[in-house]
Amino acid sequence: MAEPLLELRNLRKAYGALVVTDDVSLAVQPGELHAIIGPNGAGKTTLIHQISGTLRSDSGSVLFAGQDVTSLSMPQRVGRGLARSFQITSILPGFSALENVALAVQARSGSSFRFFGNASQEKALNQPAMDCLQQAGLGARAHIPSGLLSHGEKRQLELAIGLATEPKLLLLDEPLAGTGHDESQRVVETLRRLKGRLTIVLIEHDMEAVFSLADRVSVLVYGRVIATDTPGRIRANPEVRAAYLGEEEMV
Amino acid sequence: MTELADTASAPAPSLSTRFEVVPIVLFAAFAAAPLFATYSGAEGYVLSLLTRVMIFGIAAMALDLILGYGALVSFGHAAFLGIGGYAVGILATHGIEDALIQIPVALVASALFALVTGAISLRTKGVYFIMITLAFGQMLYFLATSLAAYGGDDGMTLSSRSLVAGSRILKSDFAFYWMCLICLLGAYAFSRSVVASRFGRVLRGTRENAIRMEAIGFQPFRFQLAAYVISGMMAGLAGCLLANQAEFVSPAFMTWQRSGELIFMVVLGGLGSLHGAIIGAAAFLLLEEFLPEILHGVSFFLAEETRAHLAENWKMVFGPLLILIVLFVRGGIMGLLRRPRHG
Amino acid sequence: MTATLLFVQTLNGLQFGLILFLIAAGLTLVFGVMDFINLAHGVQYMVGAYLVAAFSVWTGSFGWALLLALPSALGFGLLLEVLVFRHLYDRDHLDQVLATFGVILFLNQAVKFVWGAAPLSVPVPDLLSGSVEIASGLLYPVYRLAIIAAGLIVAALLYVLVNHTRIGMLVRAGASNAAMVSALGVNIQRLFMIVFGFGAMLAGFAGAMVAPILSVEPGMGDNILILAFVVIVIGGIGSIRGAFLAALLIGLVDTVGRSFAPNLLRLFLDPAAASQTGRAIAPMLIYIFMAAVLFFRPSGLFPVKR
Amino acid sequence: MNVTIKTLGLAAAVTLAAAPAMAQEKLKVGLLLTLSGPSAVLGQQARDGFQLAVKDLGSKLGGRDVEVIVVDDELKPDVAVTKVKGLLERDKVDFVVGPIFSNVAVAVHKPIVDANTFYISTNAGPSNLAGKSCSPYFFATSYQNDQNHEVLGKVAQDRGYKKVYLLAPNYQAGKDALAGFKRHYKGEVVEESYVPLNTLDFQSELAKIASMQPDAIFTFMPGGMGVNLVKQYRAAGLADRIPFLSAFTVDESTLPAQQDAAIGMLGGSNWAPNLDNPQNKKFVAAYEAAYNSVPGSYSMHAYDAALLIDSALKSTGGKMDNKDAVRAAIKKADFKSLRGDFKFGSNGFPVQDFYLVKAAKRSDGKFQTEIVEKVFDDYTDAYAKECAATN
Repeated sequence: MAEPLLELRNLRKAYGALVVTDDVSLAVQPGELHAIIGPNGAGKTTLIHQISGTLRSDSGSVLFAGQDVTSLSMPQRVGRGLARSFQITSILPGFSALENVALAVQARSGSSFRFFGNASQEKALNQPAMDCLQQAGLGARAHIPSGLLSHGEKRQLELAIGLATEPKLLLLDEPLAGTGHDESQRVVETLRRLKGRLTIVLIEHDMEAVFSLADRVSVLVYGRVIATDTPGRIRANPEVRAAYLGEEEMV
Repeated sequence: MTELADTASAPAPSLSTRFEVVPIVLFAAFAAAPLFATYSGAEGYVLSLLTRVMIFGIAAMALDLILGYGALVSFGHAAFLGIGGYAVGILATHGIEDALIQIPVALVASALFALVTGAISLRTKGVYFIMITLAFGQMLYFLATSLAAYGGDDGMTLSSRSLVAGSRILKSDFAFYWMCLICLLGAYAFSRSVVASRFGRVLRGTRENAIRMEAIGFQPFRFQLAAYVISGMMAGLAGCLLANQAEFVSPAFMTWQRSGELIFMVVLGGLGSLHGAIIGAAAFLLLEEFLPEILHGVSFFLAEETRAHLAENWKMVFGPLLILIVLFVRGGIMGLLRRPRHG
Repeated sequence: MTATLLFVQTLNGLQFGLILFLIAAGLTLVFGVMDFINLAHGVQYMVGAYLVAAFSVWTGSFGWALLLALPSALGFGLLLEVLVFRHLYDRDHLDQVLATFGVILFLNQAVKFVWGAAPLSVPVPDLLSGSVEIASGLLYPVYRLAIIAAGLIVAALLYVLVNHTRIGMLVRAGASNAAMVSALGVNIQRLFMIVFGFGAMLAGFAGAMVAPILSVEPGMGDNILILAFVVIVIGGIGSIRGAFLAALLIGLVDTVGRSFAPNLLRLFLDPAAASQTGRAIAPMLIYIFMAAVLFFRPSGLFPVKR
Repeated sequence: MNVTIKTLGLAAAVTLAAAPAMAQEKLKVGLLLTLSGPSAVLGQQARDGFQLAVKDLGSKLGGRDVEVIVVDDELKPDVAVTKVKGLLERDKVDFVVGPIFSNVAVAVHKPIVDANTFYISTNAGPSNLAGKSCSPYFFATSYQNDQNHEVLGKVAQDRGYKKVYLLAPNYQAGKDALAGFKRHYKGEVVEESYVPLNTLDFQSELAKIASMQPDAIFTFMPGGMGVNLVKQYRAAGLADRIPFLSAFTVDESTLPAQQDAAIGMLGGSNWAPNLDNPQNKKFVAAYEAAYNSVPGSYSMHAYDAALLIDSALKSTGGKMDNKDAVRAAIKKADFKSLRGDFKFGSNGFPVQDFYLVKAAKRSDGKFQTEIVEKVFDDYTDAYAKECAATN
């Protein structure tokens, strides 16, 4: 097996007596789509925060591309190719969809301490941004102020922004949350197109989507990883079934 | 990021090259004013008043750069007026009267002060940021009042306006007026450029959603700090001009009330619109200057004594006027100007 | 400097701090619960002082004047709430700042219009005039002790009110999550009015209490307003406990620092330089103190969880 | 919007500038005073004093109809500069009278004298205007700032006080005050205590004073600060034990608020409402009748300023065109000053008598300062010799 792109070693985060993630160890292989599932309150979002650097871990370490990034801030991790999206839509509502993405391109290309020249006219930023929007299926909506986009479109926009940071690995925090059926289909299609071209860690509640997309699945229960395996074997795992009992129907 | 971010309604600047009426009319009016001033027969007064408007326009615009585009409410910006003013005053008392030295010194001093206080203040957010900038402003104010060698609380009179490359050209009110107009235009053009630039886009993005900016790889702190320094330097320039306009420098330049007035000018004009800040400064200063007379004028049907009373108590009208503007004119004066176009 | 002097200065700091607390308590609640920046809080302090001055001329007694001034200050606060502030709750902070500044301009001029520009006088009530001897030759005015007592009693009442009553529970909940409180079906409009009126009354009470020792004049609320903001920011916005502690700290830093800073500096500098530096630093002390607190605790001493 | 307002403003400027054409004979006097903020009461006293004089003179100065334009300097020096330029160039005033505060006086000095306009100070007398920066266009009907303090220093020296405690706000005027006091006082200064400007509470200084037990204290605490200090000094029980010498602390502007607390406290002044001469008696009675308050030296100086302008113009036949002639006429000071003896020194400041005064309650229940004794006779300020102007 190749060296993992992302490796978590014994990550832990607690708020007072409440332990949210506990001794989480995980390895994500280059190119795979690795889903993390778990019942509500299992600590999935906290884990994403720890990986992306939004939250400091109490102990344990995060290795990315073979290097320890535990002490780096979020922007520094982004600089190394570790990008994320947010569960609650997090875009710049006053900016057009294109500008949202162009900003992400800008972060990767050249200094942003430039005080002259109209950034919104820079072809070198707008062209790649447009590509990303098209990949995310939003090309036609590029010039709409993003605050006016539909909820599903905002999720697609988040994906496009994530792509524009040219990540090696994309952390997606419930990209389907709150979308309607058609919208969620569109996002799933986009993910399917991206799959294989870059490594993706996906946190998602929609089991149908997870099991159709993921190469491997890790199950988080009460802050601990209880199993990591292929979708088929996870579905058969009795421990996982027990954890989900009464929570929601396994597909 | 600050509590203001989610509600601040400043629109992204129009990035199209659309013909913009307001700034053109505004600057044309400033350019034409000297003619009018001559005609009025009170040119020194009219020029002096309009020069003040332009100087405070620069300061308000400087504040708008971080307040309107960065949601950073600095409640200590008058400190930079003081730094600029004292740079001129202190250098002049030591025989260095040339603006070509004074202004760079003022800019460097403003930048240093902004760098140090900004680096500390930006650790905090929202109201805490407002108050910590106030704290630094107050510290500088009290420092100035204790400078006995430079007049302490009374301040000091400049023996003359600054020289420019050894020439006494600024002695003429007209020349000084043009210099201020050039500074205003320069500051405006520079600010427009900054706002639309890569840097400005990051700043605006940070105002809307700092977490998102971090998630695409920006460190907001560095951009906010740089913006704070730029803004401080612009306000420092305004301070140099203000000292020359009044031919006088004193700690009164940097009271917290003055910082508050700068905020009002920006909000009055309309947040996040650079020429709005200039218009806000103009509206504020001209109201301050003429409201007593306007009140005296419109109350012609009352007894003279009552009219004098009314004019003296003009703040009793100015206060409610501010309240009404806030309640009924969203987005300041620029909001008012923009409204018909939108709909 | 003797220990007695230090003791007296501590009492002074305590007294100043408690007055600040009375003002800051209302400000921090209004800010914390309603997310409303009320610059006009300082003029409510001024109005309290003017009311007690007017009533004491009318009734000839400080006690009666105080009794009349409190409900009047409350009524006045409610009037402002209905006329102006109510329309600003859903606005952003800058709008609130601008509009409440308008209220300051108006009221500062209005009291001058009504009572004249000259400072007014309120005599110290006979019952509380005179001094007690703390140490030989060191007299301390009884009225100041009364202020300390009144401040402590109000602080204790506030503690009970906020921690052990239903309305206090709502206020605390509102400070950390206003949306939740309104989701509970509480009449948020009425809660706001109560908090607002109560805050105005506390500020008015502070103004009334200081009227006999300070001059009652237009603009007397402006500087104290800034100090009250310093207090609530140091304490953590929305935290009564924080406001209490911060008010006492500011009172002590200002009073004790002012009289002992030159002496302390004399340890390092020659006397002339020490007194000069001390003089320059004394007025900056509280701001230095605030900047230092915020440097280490960017959300104040007792941040309210949001 | 901006344009409209500006046009309005300019239109107003034009209209006002055009006004002299219609009424050429009117003499214009600009009163620049602090009329807003906590110190407004001082400006009001000066304004009322000046207007009372104009009324007493039949609404004419030197035989000419007079228009008095009152502007508020807001105690902001840079605002004052703009307002003064308005007075000079828009209103084309013949005299600028005022201001109250020295920082404003220093700021507006240059524009006024640069415009060759006569500038008559009715209160502020900063040392540089009396000394190095004196000008042939500047006159004061008040005093040089240090002089009232010097009165108390002389009194402390003459009474043989060995230890004096000095207390002043931490700003330039405060430092000047203590320097003025020490010009004649040679005894020991046990402490020079400076409090921040706008200090509300002096309890901490009072505690120090009580523990140091000086023979007297000298203080300069203008306005609301003075009210607070006096009330607290009395409440701390110090008033009967340690003499309270002060300047600009206990006067007619603060006594209505200090009331009984101030009785017996000593001050220095060039005048008091009970000064015994006929013109003063008439003035005090008329002022009290018109404004229902006891006049202070602020109104006296302003009243005298009007008398001064009146006398000068009478002497030139109402003409202003020959500035040298006007100056010569002003210098003669040919009017009956409310304070009796009055003449100008070489620097345009008065040479006058100074008194020790004491706060007292009158039989009608009002408070005023009353003369205790004359301390200086025909006293010239300490800076006059630095003045090079041929005044």
